[in-house]
Amino acid sequence: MGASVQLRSIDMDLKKEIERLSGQKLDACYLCGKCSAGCPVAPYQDIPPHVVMRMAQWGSKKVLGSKMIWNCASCGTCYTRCPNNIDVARVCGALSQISRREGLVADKVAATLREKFVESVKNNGRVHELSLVVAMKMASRDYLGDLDIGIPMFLKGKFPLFGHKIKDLNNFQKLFDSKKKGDK
Amino acid sequence: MARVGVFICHCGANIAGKVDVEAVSEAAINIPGVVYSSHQKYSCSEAGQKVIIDAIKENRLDRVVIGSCSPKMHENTFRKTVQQAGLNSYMLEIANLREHVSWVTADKDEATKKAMDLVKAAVGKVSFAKPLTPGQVPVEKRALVIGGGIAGIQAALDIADMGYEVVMVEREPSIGGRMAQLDKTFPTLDCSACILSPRMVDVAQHPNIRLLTYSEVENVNGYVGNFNVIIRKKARFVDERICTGCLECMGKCPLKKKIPNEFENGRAPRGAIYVPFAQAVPKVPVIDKEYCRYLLSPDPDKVEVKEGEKKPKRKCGVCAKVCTQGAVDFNQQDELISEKFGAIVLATGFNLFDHSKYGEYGAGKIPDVITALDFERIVNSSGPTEGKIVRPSNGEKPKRVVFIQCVGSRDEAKGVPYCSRICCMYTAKQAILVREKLPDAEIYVFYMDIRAAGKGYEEFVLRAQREYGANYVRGRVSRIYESNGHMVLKAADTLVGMPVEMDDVDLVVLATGSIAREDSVELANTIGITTDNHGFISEVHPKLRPVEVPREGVFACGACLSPRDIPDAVATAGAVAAKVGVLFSNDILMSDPMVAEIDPLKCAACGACVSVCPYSAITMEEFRGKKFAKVNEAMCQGCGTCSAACRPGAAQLKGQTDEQILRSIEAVLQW
Amino acid sequence: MPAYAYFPGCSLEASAKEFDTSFRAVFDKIGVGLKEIPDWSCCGSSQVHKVDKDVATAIAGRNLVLASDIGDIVAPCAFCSISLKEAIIKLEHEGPIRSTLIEAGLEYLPGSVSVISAVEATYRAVEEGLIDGKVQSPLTGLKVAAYYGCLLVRPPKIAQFDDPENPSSMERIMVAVGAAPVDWSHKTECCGNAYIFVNKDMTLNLVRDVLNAAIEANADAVVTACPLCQQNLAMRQPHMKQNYGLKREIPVLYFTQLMGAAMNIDGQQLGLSGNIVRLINKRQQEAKEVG
Amino acid sequence: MVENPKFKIIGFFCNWCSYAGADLAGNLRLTYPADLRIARIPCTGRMDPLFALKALLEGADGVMVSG
Amino acid sequence: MDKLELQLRAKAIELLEEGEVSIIIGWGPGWNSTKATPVFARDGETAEKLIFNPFCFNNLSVYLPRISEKTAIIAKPCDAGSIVALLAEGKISRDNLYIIGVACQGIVDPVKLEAAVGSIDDATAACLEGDNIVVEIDGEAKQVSFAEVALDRCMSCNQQNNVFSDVMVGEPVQPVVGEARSVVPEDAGAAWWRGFWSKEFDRCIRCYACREACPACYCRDNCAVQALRERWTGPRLDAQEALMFHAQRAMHVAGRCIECGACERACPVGIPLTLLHEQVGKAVKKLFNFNVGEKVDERPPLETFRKEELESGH
Repeated sequence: MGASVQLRSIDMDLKKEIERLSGQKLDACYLCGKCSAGCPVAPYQDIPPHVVMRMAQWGSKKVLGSKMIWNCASCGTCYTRCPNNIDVARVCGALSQISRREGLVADKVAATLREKFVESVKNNGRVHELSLVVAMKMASRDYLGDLDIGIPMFLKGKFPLFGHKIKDLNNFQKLFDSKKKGDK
Repeated sequence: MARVGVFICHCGANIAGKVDVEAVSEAAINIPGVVYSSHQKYSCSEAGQKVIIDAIKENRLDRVVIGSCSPKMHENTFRKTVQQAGLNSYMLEIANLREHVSWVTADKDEATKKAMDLVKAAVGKVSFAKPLTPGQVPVEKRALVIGGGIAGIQAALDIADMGYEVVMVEREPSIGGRMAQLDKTFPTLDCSACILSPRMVDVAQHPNIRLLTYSEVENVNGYVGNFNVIIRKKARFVDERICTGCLECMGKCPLKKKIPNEFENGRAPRGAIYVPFAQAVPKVPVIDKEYCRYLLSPDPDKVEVKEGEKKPKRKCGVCAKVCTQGAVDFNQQDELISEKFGAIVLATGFNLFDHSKYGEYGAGKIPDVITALDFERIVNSSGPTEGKIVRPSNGEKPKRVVFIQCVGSRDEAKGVPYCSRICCMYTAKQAILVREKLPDAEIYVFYMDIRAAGKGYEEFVLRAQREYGANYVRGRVSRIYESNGHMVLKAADTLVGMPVEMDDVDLVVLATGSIAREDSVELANTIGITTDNHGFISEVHPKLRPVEVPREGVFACGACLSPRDIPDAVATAGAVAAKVGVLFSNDILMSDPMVAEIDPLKCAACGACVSVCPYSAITMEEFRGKKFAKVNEAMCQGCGTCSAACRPGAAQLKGQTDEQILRSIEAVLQW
Repeated sequence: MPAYAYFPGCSLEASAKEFDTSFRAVFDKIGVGLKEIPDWSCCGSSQVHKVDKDVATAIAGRNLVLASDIGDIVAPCAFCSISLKEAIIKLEHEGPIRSTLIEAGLEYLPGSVSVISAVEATYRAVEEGLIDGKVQSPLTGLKVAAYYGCLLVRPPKIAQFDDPENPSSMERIMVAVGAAPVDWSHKTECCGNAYIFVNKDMTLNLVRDVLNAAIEANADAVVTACPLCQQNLAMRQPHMKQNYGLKREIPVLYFTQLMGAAMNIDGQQLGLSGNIVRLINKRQQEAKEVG
Repeated sequence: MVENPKFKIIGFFCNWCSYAGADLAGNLRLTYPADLRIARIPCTGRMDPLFALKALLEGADGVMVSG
Repeated sequence: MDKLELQLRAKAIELLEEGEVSIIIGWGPGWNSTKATPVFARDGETAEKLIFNPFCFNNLSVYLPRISEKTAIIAKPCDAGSIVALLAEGKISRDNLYIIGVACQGIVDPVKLEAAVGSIDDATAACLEGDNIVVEIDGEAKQVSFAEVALDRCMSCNQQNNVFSDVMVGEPVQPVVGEARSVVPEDAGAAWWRGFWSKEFDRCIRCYACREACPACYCRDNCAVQALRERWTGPRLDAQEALMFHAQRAMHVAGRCIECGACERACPVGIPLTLLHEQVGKAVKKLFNFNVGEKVDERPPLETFRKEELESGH
């Protein structure tokens, strides 16, 4: 039903953007599948890493709607074993950035985690695990799951109620502007 | 004053279409030294050449510039032309108006201007040219073949059959090389030993071939037609002239089951005195001095003996005792042999990638993960398991056999970037051999691409899949680990686009790629030639001169050039023999006259040229107390590095002198 | 006394407190100083680098600059150490990011500081003989499965420590305190870390595989050096036994906790439960009986 | 493309690689600015750095050595 | 009489008398006391003229390639560096050479001295007294601190007592401490240098005195600048031809020049040639990590061929 991918033209802009954000050369990949073979999360995804790579080579927008790009655990297995020295995790990272920008996020929970995490870092200088956990519970609507674990941890003092804010927060937040510089 | 004639070629429309040849020709007459200028349709045609010859004669020209195509095309043609007109053939310079001007420039005016500049440069250069004459070198019609694998064997036999003497040097105790280690060959499934052994025997029995096994080349000096080579014949401790090859000694060696046999890839033992395999040529054992108890025990004559103590006796020596011929000679020493050759043939073969670099495949430590070469020995009826395919860990028959291709090959991260060319085929062959010996086994082949471009190759791979039931899965395996006495494989089937896992695997065979011999760079340095960045011998031109290397008189064949299979190795060996034959058909060689010369009167004896010469062609001489450098013209390759290094300008490359180059620079910029 | 600049990281402040306390206690015992980097901030790992790798490098760089007065950094959390290591490599070449740092009052000088993980620091201490004589009750008979997870030794170009496929440094440390490391298959498999919120089923499957491999290898306990691994592997075992085919429950500890036990450091400081202490004693007793 | 002022660049090209490469550029009909005048030298080893200086002093706008 | 000079003469006479060498090369008094001059002693009488003081600025190693008999040479650290370089090139033979080393606390720069005390050609006496140079001109003793008038190069020298030699005569010394006065601005770029040299070389009269004073320039009559066929330089007397000549010399001594400054002191029009050679020297040091005059068994980097170079391509 019109689902075939048009191969006539490769979206060079998207491809270049992925290469810029990830620092990886997409055409170095010859699709041997070793990344997919070793990837711990691939069996639970919609498409495996080498298909992500292939779609990225086309500059296919379809890849932006994939779950895989959000669920990469950044464990480095693919990069360690890749015969062509490609850091596939970086490619997934770049794709998820673009996917968020384009509003094509396939895994909202993963995106929320990322957002909350960065928010926590930016506001405090460090991550406050408890507020992160609470935010995630809200996002995943799994309010009661893992309470058996959470409560004892809380009681042991492992989840301090208030996060530690670093002193030099002002200067720290300046670092978040580094990107604009890099772009210039 | 020079009398230069300029001839501008239209090359049909090739040059004239972009360059205003008339204008160039007219302008040329104003260049200092030019007394004649014309243009013509096709200078290289017979008519065109006649115009040149006539013009030279009529105008008493002593130098010629031809503005035409690249000198790489017609320099030789035109050299002959000017020679016919009575000039020295080196009084010619070509301005490259086609490849460097008309074909690469968009604008007509600019092309014309550029063409004029190039003509000026050529006039500048040729104005200071001097007549050159080639030197003469006699040819020693004997060939050295380094390496006794199938390529070396073929080359040696072919050269010897032409009637020339051949010395074959092999560093192992027997010739045979890698091919001797193989069980069957693809795609015909011939027994490798059955087709190789007769060739080995031919080498041993050929009246024109002298075989030096257990020997290595130490040093190569000289030049084409006249190489001086020093060969180290390692002490064998068995006299080849006396030994009858009964091998009685081998059976009695107390270490006979103790030392891993290299021929069996370490999967079967040998003794300290051994022949590597049954069909070895020569069938004369060697004693391995790293292990032999006699040779390792201290020499009684050299041990200080305290008073009252008995002199120690040397240990063992059983082999010498059982030898009825008295062929064992523990006092043998390495022997240095110096020989002259006219040509050198390299056939040093290849090595296999060491898969211990693949930590994800167990780094070589999982016993049931073996290499394809291990498999060849295991499946061979004279191998360590007498041809029974078994798991090395427990000796049981494997039920599930997995082949993994591209181990080390096409892997820039841990191995080599190139394709090893033979693995697809030998893997298919090994899959077939598994099916023949183990009808019930499951066979899987993990591959990336099947490269089966050869006569009958594709059909062979398809047979492995269709008739022999090898299951081909497209994807690279990521990890192998042991679990419950078997192995688990993590892979992907890229064609269905999902990860796959396979457990209860009994045997994994890795198609390890071909790599250069570990000492290939060292050998290349010894011979004074180059290797590529993987250690394979570089050829002069990969397409047009595929078996010649950049040192004249040296040739290479087989897998020392790049990974290749047996037919290609044999074909290149034949090609080398033909090249050697061409060389030896000359009694005397004409050498290129564009070599360096050193003016002894100008030489400051600083030695810079001696030091920079890449071909060791310059030496320091002394005459009546004055030192000066001297070029061996036969060794000089005409690179001109000495000329660039020489401060007083004593070293000059003929045909490319400082004067010529400076004048051509000036001509472009000032004239 | 040699001293490191200590970078605890967010987890060690909270959920992985016992890693923090046990690591400090062990290093105190072996006489290696740890000076906490003043006002340290997030290392930039895990999520930040996926959003913007330049920002991640910049905020990691902040910590590098703060530490450069103290000395080389030891960062126990695997995420932190890899993130800081990567920043060092990147900052060499990233002039613009260095300028951003300068604008925030931080000047990074390439080559001024290096980063190692807790395992590396401990491994060095073991190799240098610093723990000699400190092991008062060796963990004889205790079979441990050393679990490295992903980022401790990977990617090799950044981690630059141990073998990425078959590391052995933690085993070496365990031998030094008398325990018996087992050879097992899953020491560098990923545990699914933070994805417990995102895809719980996936993470639990990965955890199950790792733990079952350790159990199959007959280990008494799994030792880790990463806060996320430890939590992930330890926390949901009863649930996994019921629903995911986990063969049995198995303790998951920080390697420093076991080291501390061997050095007779107070159990409170190590955060070791009574069950573990009893298990250690039991194995020591058995070993004694065997002889 | 910006209008290019005309330069004279003297190229010293190794006979075996770059000179042949420039021939190949011709065979492929690749066009490039006409500023370059290539001199064929037998090997970049022949390249005395003073040739470059000489060319610049004689008025060349640039020198290219390739091998 | 200076103790060092007495020892020098004694050693020289001893070597001559014992027949160890047939000639001694050293410094003797010049036509006025601010100038020393080379002395070639074949007998004790001439050897009695030998001196050593901060006015001995010639690099005597320049004579070695021209002498084939057994020679002793008095060498300060710069000269010894040149000797090592010549040995490395195999231009002179160690067997024929006996090196008498002297420690050197610095050499007087005649240009600076003249600027400080006036016309030194009219000096009637000159010597080093403590930390000062005292020059007598027109009966008036003028005094200037040694550090003020020493060669720039001597300020950064750390080889005062490290002399490649067979024997050292005299005591170790302390180096002169002062500041070099470079005319080169710190941010000197190509444009600055171009302007600087075209001004300087405009004065060059192509007398080749720089070449004659240089120990690395031993090609003598075969020097490339005189080659009629090649014509590296044209006959014009202008900055461009002079630049070609000096650049050619700089290239020829690249990686071989010890930067002793003999060329500059020999220059009758005062072109600061040391600057040129320092610039080239820096590049060689950086590219090849090579220090001139350090090893007798290592050829200069610009005239060595390494197999790696062959392997990296054509």
